[in-house]
Amino acid sequence: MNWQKLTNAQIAWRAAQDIEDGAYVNLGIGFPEMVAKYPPEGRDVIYHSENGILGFGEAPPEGEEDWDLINAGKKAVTLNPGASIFHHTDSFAMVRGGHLDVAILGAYQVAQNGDLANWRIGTSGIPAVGGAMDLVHGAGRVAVVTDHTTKDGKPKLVERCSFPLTGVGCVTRVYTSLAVVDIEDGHFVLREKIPDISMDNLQSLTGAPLHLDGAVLDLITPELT
Amino acid sequence: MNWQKLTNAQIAWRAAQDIEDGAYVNLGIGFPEMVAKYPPEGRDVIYHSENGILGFGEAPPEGEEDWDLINAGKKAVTLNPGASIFHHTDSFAMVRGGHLDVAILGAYQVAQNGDLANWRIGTSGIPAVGGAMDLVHGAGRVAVVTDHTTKDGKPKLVERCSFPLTGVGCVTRVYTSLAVVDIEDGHFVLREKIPDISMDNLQSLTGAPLHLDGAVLDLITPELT
Amino acid sequence: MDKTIDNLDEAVSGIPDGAVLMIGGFGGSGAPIELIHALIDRYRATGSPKDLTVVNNNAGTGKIGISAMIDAGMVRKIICSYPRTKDHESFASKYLSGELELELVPQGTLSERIRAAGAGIPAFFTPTSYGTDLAEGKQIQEFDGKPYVMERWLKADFAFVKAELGDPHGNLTYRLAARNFNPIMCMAADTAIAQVSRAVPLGGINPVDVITPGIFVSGIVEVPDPQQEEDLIRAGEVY
Amino acid sequence: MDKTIDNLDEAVSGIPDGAVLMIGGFGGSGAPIELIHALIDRYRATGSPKDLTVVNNNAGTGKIGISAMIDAGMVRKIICSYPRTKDHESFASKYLSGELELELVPQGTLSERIRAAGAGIPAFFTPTSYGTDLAEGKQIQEFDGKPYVMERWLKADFAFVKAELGDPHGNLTYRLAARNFNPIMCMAADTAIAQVSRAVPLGGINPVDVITPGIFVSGIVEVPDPQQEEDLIRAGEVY
Repeated sequence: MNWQKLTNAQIAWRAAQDIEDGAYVNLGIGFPEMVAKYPPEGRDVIYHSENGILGFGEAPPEGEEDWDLINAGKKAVTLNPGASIFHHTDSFAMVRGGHLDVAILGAYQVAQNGDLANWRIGTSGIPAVGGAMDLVHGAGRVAVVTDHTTKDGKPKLVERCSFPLTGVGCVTRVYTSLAVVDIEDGHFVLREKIPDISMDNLQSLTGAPLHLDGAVLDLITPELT
Repeated sequence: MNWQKLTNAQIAWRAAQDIEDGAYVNLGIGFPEMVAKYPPEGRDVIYHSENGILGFGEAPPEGEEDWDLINAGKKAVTLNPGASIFHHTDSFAMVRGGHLDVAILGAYQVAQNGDLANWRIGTSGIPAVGGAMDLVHGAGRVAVVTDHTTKDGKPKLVERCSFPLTGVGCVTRVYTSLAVVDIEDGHFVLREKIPDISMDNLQSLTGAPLHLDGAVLDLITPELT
Repeated sequence: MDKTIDNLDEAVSGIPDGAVLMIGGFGGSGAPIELIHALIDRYRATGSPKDLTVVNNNAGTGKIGISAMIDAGMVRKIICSYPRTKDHESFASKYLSGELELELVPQGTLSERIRAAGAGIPAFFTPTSYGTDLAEGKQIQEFDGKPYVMERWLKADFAFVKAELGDPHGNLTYRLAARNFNPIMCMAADTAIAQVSRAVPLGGINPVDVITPGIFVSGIVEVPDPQQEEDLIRAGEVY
Repeated sequence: MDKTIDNLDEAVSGIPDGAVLMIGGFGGSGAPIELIHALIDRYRATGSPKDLTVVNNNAGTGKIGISAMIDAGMVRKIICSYPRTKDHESFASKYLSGELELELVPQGTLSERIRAAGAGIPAFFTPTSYGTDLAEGKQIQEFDGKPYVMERWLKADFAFVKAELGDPHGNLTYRLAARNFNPIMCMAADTAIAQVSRAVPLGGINPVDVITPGIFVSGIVEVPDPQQEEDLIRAGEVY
């Protein structure tokens, strides 16, 4: 490979650039939470947590946690001015009712028709779904941040998900370690790729055809690890 | 007629005697509201208002009304210690969800199967339903306070309602100006009557058979006008 | 992010002809009189917005507020539970003459339909109205041996509400029982505009005291010392 | 009316074998640890209640709280959205061996089903889980051209919640995000028992600050300085 894929931090940075000023945003637990570290200068973003918080801020210093104030990932958070607290059903009313502008989630697989699989691999072991199946409905747009392939090199952008689905036709944009891909009319449409990878190589790491619709921009991010 | 029917105040007094200590009660707008004037000594009753109050109290003195604090009848009220305020949907969750112990409503007609008609007479004019159709569902018991007959002497306790229904099979007890009547298994069961009226006379003023199940008690109330 | 709107004229400027407009309040409590009257001013000046569908518990009382909207000729349809208030002449005359359409909804069903719209629930089942004229034509289904009526969500393009405190993010609190329909209408409308008796800076409302989180609110406009509908009606005011 | 219960033993005394028990909290926030542990004490002393169905967002973490209930052998079934927390050995071992039944519900559907039970809504439609394994066998219906899944209410016999203030009528407030599932579980249970960090007299909570009106609560028991689940887990406590 004569290219260097983006780090998770860089993927998160790129996803953060698309969040509009004043947006209400839910970030999935784990990797997607990193998006909150890179809000573009001057943009006000309000983060939603499933357990009933709007407007939470950074983690408190270690030792100063208040465990009655945690996010959906059960990490201690703080409140920004203008925050509000509500119960779980009101919280999911915000989600399901279409009040969030953006949800950014992780993925095992994303299909070219927008299907998302991110809650379990196969049918053995202990299943756990959390809020993922709710979050794919209702947000103005549902984006995914993910490595472009699995650890053993298999495509995560696929023709059709083989893992159990989280939602049908819900994802509209995928930020990967190699590219930014939109989902339109049942196709992957390549918008950006890292400069060093060839189209052929990128296609070979992608499980369904990458369509073009206008220029493919260079995907360039700051150095972030 | 060699009997004197009960006044509305006396009917309300009788209905109030059946309200248990600690009960959550909704009183329909108008005549049923009088029930709140006669709580039996030592019983704590918490009144619910559809517009989002539990635990409201008496009207404030004239001139001291706060029009942000009204009941479902749009009359100014006060708050008792332990009151709470909530929005309309939470308020009807209490109603529909079966959390009220008693609802006491007015009636145009009550049928022997418990059907209630209390929202409109016929189909002309301006219809208005308010919370009546919700209140007949969910309360532990739904009782009616009413004159035994209409102003022109027609029975209000009937075989089958001729006016548009508010609810099906919902009423379990009727407090009238002449009697206390339970509704059981599709029948009127006479529990109490004013001493001076004969069974025959009472039956002739009732639109469906009055069944007996044990003793019929004397319906005696204080002098109240 | 600052959702503050400078004045009432601007607050009501976005509402187009034919809009569905939810108006909060129950009786005079929580009724956004100044927003309503600003909208009437706009209609009188411009002829717009007209053909409105108004959602409220009632259909106007006296000669102010929703009644004045009806009198002005801006309203095509009312969705409410109880149009027969003490002084409902404005509604009555146009309804009985067929100029004004009415959709009558039981009060609890009305509030649940509004909440469902805000919560992304397109339909739900309720025991309310089963076996009555108001269930006609609706889907009936039994659960655990009991019949229920299916009701649809009720969405709006705009909502006008009256709140006590409001901050730049749109977080709101309400005075006493002025809460009523206001919080759920904010949830159900694409654009909810709140008149607030006091605009406070961010942080001016304790997060646990927020009743309507700002995500449900598009704009707030400060109206200090707002009029109380009940006082206007008792004074016989005509707008 | 005084819903105050003298002590934890008495607070948990009414729960029979086979009961459906909702337990509030999300992670450590709002988790009624003292009520749970009192119930475990009762089970250890008497062998009852057993065969419980527990409703919570998770299925226990560490060796305290719900995990300790599972280890004690009181639990037959868990209804939750996310049983795979960081340390879920107690659940995992009994689930994988088939001793423990699991009903997995998306978190928003779980909370809406609980709220529906409290609100007398036997069923509702949601977009959540459409087209997934979790919609299998459920009624599907289209509204405005979009498919939705019908979900049923979820009722409980009992609920345990943790609140901050509680008064003799059962009115409750919650600390910060400790609110989460607690208010809706009070609504959905026949009998909701709240442990409150501070019992206050009637009038001790401003009516507009009440989060759970007392009508949804059957009993309160004061537990001053309650334990925080997260602290116990971090300290490696075993109950």
